[in-house]
Amino acid sequence: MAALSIRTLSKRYANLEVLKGIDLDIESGEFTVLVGPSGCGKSTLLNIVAGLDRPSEGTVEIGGRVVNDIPPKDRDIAMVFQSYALYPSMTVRQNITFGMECRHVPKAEQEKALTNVARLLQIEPLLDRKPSQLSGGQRQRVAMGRALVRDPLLFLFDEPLSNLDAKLRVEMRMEIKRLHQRIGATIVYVTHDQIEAMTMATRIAVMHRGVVQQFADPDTVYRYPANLFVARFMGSPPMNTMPARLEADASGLVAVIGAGRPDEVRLRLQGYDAAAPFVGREVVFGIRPECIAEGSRVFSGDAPIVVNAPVEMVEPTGAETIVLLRLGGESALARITPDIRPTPGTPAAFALDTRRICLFNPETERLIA
Amino acid sequence: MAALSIRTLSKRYANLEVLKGIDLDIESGEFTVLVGPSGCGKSTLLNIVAGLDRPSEGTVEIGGRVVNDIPPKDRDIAMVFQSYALYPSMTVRQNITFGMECRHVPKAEQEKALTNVARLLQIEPLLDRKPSQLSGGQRQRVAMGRALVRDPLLFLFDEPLSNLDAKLRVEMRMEIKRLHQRIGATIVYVTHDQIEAMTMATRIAVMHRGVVQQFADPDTVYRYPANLFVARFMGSPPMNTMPARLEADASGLVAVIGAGRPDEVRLRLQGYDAAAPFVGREVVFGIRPECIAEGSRVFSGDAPIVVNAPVEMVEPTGAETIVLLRLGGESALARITPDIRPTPGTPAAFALDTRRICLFNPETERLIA
Amino acid sequence: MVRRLPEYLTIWLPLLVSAAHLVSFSLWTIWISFTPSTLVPVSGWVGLRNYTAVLASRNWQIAFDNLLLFGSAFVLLSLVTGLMLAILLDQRIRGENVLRTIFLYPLAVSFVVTGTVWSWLLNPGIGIQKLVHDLGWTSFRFDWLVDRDMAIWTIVIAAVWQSSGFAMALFLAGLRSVDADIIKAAQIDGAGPIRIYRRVILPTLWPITITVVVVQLQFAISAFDLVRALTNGGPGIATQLPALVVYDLMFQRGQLGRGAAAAVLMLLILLAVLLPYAAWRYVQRRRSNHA
Amino acid sequence: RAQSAVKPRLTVISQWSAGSDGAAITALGKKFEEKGGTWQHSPVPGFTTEMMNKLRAQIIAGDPPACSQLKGPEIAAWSKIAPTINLDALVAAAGYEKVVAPDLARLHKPGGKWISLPLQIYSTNMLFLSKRAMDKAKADKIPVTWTDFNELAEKMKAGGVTYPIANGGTRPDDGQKFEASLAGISPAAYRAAIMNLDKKALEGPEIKAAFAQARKISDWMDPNVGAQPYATNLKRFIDGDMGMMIQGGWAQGVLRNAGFKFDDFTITPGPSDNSKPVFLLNADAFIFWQRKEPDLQAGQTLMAQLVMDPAIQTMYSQITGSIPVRTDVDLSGEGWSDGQRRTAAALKDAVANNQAVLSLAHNMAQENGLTAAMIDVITEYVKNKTIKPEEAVTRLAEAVEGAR
Amino acid sequence: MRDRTFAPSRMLIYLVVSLFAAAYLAPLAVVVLNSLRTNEEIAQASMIGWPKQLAWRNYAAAWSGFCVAETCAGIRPYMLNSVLVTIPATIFSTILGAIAGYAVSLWRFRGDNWIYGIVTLGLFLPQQMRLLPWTIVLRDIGLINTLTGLVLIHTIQGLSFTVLFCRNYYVAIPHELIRAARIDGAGFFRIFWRIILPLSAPILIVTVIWQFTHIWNEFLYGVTFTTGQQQPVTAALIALSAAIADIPQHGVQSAAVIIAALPTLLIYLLGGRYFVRGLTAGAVK
Ligand SMILES: Nc1ncnc2c1ncn2[C@@H]1O[C@H](COP(=O)(O)OP(=O)(O)OP(=O)(O)O)[C@@H](O)[C@H]1O
Ligand SMILES: Nc1ncnc2c1ncn2[C@@H]1O[C@H](COP(=O)(O)OP(=O)(O)OP(=O)(O)O)[C@@H](O)[C@H]1O
Ligand SMILES: [Mg+2]
Ligand SMILES: [Mg+2]
Repeated sequence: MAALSIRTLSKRYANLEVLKGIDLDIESGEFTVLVGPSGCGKSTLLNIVAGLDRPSEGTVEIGGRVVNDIPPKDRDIAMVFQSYALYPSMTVRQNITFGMECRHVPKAEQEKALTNVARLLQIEPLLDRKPSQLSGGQRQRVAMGRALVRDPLLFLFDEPLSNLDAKLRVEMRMEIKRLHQRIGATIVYVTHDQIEAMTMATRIAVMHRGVVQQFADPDTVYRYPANLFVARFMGSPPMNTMPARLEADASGLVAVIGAGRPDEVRLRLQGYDAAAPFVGREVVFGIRPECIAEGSRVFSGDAPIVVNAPVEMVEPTGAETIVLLRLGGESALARITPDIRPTPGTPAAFALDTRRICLFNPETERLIA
Repeated sequence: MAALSIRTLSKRYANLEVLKGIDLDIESGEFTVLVGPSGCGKSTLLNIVAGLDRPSEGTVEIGGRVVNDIPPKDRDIAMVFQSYALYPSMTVRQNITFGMECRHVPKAEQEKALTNVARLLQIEPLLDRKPSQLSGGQRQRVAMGRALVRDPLLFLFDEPLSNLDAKLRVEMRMEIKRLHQRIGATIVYVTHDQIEAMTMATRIAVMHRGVVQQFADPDTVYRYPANLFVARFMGSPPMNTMPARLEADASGLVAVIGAGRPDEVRLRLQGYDAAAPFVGREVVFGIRPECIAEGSRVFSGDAPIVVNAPVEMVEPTGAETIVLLRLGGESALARITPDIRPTPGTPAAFALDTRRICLFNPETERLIA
Repeated sequence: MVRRLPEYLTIWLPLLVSAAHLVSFSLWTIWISFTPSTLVPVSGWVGLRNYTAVLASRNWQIAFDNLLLFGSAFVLLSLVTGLMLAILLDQRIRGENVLRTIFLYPLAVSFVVTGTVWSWLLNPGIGIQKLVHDLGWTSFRFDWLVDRDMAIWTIVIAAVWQSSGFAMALFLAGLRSVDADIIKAAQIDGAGPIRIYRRVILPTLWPITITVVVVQLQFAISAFDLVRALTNGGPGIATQLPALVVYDLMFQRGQLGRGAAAAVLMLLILLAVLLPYAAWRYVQRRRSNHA
Repeated sequence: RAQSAVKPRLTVISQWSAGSDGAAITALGKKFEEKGGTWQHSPVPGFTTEMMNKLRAQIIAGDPPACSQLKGPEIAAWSKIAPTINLDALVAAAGYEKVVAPDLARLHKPGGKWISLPLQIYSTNMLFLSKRAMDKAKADKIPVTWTDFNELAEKMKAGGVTYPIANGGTRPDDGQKFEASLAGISPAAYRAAIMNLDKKALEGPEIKAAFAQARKISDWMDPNVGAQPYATNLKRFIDGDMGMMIQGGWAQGVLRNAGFKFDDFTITPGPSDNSKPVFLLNADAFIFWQRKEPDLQAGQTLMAQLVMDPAIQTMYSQITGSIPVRTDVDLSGEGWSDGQRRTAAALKDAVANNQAVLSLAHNMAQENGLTAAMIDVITEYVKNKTIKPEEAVTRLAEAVEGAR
Repeated sequence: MRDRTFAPSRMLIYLVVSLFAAAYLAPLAVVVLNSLRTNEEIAQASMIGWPKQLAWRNYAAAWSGFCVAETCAGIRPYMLNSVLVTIPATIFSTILGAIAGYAVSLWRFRGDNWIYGIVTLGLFLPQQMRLLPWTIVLRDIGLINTLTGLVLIHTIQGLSFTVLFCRNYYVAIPHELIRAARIDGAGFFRIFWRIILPLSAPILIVTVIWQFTHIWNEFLYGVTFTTGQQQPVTAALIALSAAIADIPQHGVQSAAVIIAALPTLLIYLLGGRYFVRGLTAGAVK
């Protein structure tokens, strides 16, 4: 059963169309992540699902029931906000039980639910503090507790981690994921951090300008981005994209970067037969930084493809070295092992993993293969 | 010549000791990054160097001159603030020239300096806007411009990028780095983002609780963290640290993780002779996630060390897969190739790079080897 | 909907009642201004006669001139005084709390009392001038209250005394909310305290200044009790103000129609102040939405 | 009638809240209660305007007081906006009409029916002379004409009286300076110009002369007086630091309440160029509003009887310093002052010579709107010495035109 | 800037501030001194002077002695009247203003901006103009000459101020808080009561101070819409000062002024600090 179905949903503010015909079907137990750049309409969509905002057109179904005219409290949802939105004047305990109090849940039951959630989130010692006396991570946990105590059909999370520092964010990310695995809830999770999206989601909906660009599982989104926007949005550093010419010779397709230049790069492609119609035409060639490595790296059993390319800048991050190089005159980033530090200004050998490149139609920007 | 020397500098607020005897010598042309968790005293130190705050004890020398009693404007410094601190009522042009105006620089010269800086930072089209009409990245550039136009002995940056979104932050990071290479200025740069520290610094000072824990070049800090704090602070995901027993057999040292357990892991160590005195004792064993990889990874010419370990959780980020595993009963994170997705709950083979592990004294928490 | 009736009533009723009373009272006054009402409201139509009578009267002309002078002098002086006090208090001085209370307490005093007390102080026969004379300096003159050219300034003095604390409070709040980093940046840029205030801090106080100006202007336009207690429009009719004229016509002279016309004229003056302000707010909001 | 069945009750609005006015009306209330009534007085402190606001509010609310303070032409004006009661029977029963000055009676029976009753009379142009100032000036002649007055003032000034005139600077006070001047110069011109608003008379030479005299008066005053009430000057007046005061008879009550002795000053009718006293009439009165309640109606009857009662008028005037409305009250007894006797005599004389006129400054001559418009001109003239008398004449005429 | 270094300039600051403080305190000082001088003393010297001997009886007279017409009870009964009007009107206008401000800022409904705009315009509508309409209204609802009527007037007129300030304060409260509460199932009033009200202390202090002083000091409506013994303290003060036909009683008058101003002065003394703070939150938008 679909836990959440969104049908041709649109939202206009005055003359600004924020959401344009969104269609989504989310199965029960799924962890759906909505990603997209700031202002693309993620929060708006979530608010409409929660009933905090009304759609201009379209319907929202939760658990098979159209909820367009049902107020938020009766939609059987729980929501966690970016700012946590903890009630500042209440203790943690009151924050968590407030919803039950509103729904007139008997005291004893409230107490039981509170104890369970507090144990689950390990916030027992904090119950009598005010939100102002909590650290960021603790606040985040309390906000989660407020949602969990409800046991709803659907959890909605609006960038719940973006106010945390990097370290805490990683920890909380794992915790939420573990929680999902444990309680098996249906979750819609908004973020603009694509690492969060990749690691947490069972399916990702990439949004841009009020339109869902791609809705698929993380691997598909990463490996087969539906279009250039998705390709460039997912991954950090982002996918290297550059114009290339598609040629064909006896043994198959060849992508030529910087065709005609003395340093042109010719890459033999295997398994990209879908691109055959583009032979002889310009395409956009995409390759992720982790598919360009030091020359000695072995990507697969096959003979490695190694090119010589000039190095422009080197950024060692400790765990790896990021290299800015020129492929056939086009800039590209490579992620190489931290042991190696090529000298800027000189050429070096790089291994390319051509099994995982993407080709896009330069006009429609859609994935060819 | 030392561009900046800080001697036994302390700062107390009421009964709170924020800085405890800081000693730093920064050479001319260096890009020094101060990192440390929030509240460790980074901004306080910078403010004291700038003359915006007075030290409780100790001296500050800039360009060989003790500046304790010299007001900020005469210290020949420029500063960029986290909030940018642009004058909201002035245009970009006025923001940049305000300092020169205060120093009574002739109009013509002001104009020249302005033109140079604007070109360098590519903000010419923005000169007549007010800060409120700029995007985050543009504001950041203007703040830089205000500092650059001064051509001071010393640049101070207080978390200049932390208000930017991830994408922009990466771009600006590169830009600042390029700028440093171009103008060769002496820079003290505060951040709590260790990736920024690693990629930009010529030397990093890691601060914690008002004390400089380590002051060294990025590679040293990463490879040989002076103590457990530095080890855990630098790197994301952080270094895995776990108790281990150090033993010695005929061919050298062996670290035993989870000693006595059925799944104990024995790792032969080479080149860690400094640890010899600890044989037979407990140490803290540290290994970075990127030194644990899929079983087929070849880290060096030597025979690879491969262990079988149960997998607890798998987080594919697209560019790689992060695996939570158990080494001799202790949790550890591994970064493996994105192609491989071990199944949680089952054991898998992992290659370990034992050339780059760290051993710490569990009492002093200092690096042994 | 019925379920939410109590909540609608609580939200709407007070607001509606309040709005309705304002609208209907204004309309009523406008209507009266076109009737021949004298002691009590009556119906009838006299066209613009009440308006022409008011506009032609010396009282109104003097009142209008006075309003221009008093309004601008009072607003300017209370602005300057308030700002200066705020800046002084912003210097982290000792006893700030006490001082702030001293500058604020006149707000607690009724206009009638303020007017009366200042009339004592300013009256040359019994106040400051007499005190100085009694101290021996007999050529000292401070007789503005009885000088028809200067009397309006006594109202300015009393009004500034009474309400500059409000401006001070707002400005102080504004100064306190200036980002400390901006001041640090200016220090590094080499600006001295005066330049920092003039170039960096004060320009950020614009919105507050506008608020203060509007509030004080509103006070100036409707100033009534204070003037009545201090000069009652005198000497002669030298310190007439529109609010006094309205009251006088409506209630003292029993010329309700004319009084209403004067009141409508006063409303028009108010609108002349408020409309630009509203426009400014609108532009401001538009701009911040676009940023 | 069931008059005995109900306890008379009276609701009263007045502005008399303090001082001798307050004391007098309180005493009246006591009498009312002694006669078995319930006295419900609402003093409205402040200016007359507030009292009228209150009255207006009550009338609009359909709940007028049974009785309220009101005076002069306002009685006629206000009687049009709410029903009043007809007091003719009571007045006739008391034989009151015979003993009231005809001009005054006319004001209180607009439309020919008595609806209000005057309570006490003041002359607004009595001349108060300070004994000590007279001594300083070495003068013993009481001034009769304006020439006498002006000479005396000069003498006083020469004799060391700092300010020969002790008047105040309120609007009515300024009005009194002018009306006393004009009435003293020509009662006929006063009647024509001020009471009848005759256009020619308004621009006549007497008006100009009156303005000129008013200017002289103000020139002899302490410039620091400003808008202060005359009462501020009383001490200096008694001390001989100030010499003369053109004031209503009420000043006598005030002087007495302030503890000064009658020996310290003389009261005489204001200057009159034809040497016969001119009396500027100012009378306080009560108007009776129609009420349905029997107890209020009984109260009104009782009140009317009290107000007309010579004993009550005697009591009242002795407290405030006025003279009784009834011309048949004997003022020779204890409790009356020379000033009051002289005032009463002056009234008699003035009535006989047709020199009793209604005061402009105290709202007896015209309705408030007109009065205020005229006083505007006068007070501005008094305070602004750059305005020439001729100019003031024009302005006065214009103001009358504008206010009509 | 805000440091404590350069001494001479700081001396100057203290000097200027002290001068201003003296100027601001002068009128109060004069009144206090006069309240301790006898009427004769004031009449003979100037209004400004040191008491020869402390005339405490001025206070006795002011509090319970002097007469307003036939009632000789000083200002005491009038103080009580003022309290009876001021406190309920302050409470009602504050509470209703807070609810309305909350509704306007956080619940957005059709036409709210218009209603809100009109209500705040009320700040600018002259009092004198509203006197007669109020008379008619009070007549029609039968509240003329009652303290209840005055409470009603002050409540409705006070809304202009309280709604404006509360609304400006509430717009700064994150909307997410309301959203969270709505999802938790809380309704309009529960959200107000449990979440908004506990956060409102600063602005409520401002509105309470403002309303209290304004209503306490009001005169025109006070004398027009009450009768006899119900009049507010301002009426008694005027009675005392407007006895034009008498020797001024400056001593008693001063004592009465002090007593009558005590509640408002106290409220500023105690709340002044919060006043500035709340004003920041409420006004600077
Ligand atoms: N009440 C509103 N009135 C007008 N425009 C609005 C309103 N709320 C949101 N918008 C606009 O709708 C667009 C989408 O907003 P939304 O908050 O959904 O973005 P988002 O994807 O959540 O962004 P972020 O990542 O920054 O939170 C934005 O351009 C925003 O300006
Ligand atoms: N004026 C002050 N009075 C008292 N304590 C202060 C003051 N300024 C800073 N501190 C304290 O000093 C400590 C260090 O502050 P500092 O701002 O230097 O930290 P930081 O390292 O810059 O942190 P962040 O990364 O959050 O900017 C903090 O605990 C802070 O609370
Ligand atoms: Mg959002
Ligand atoms: Mg900091």
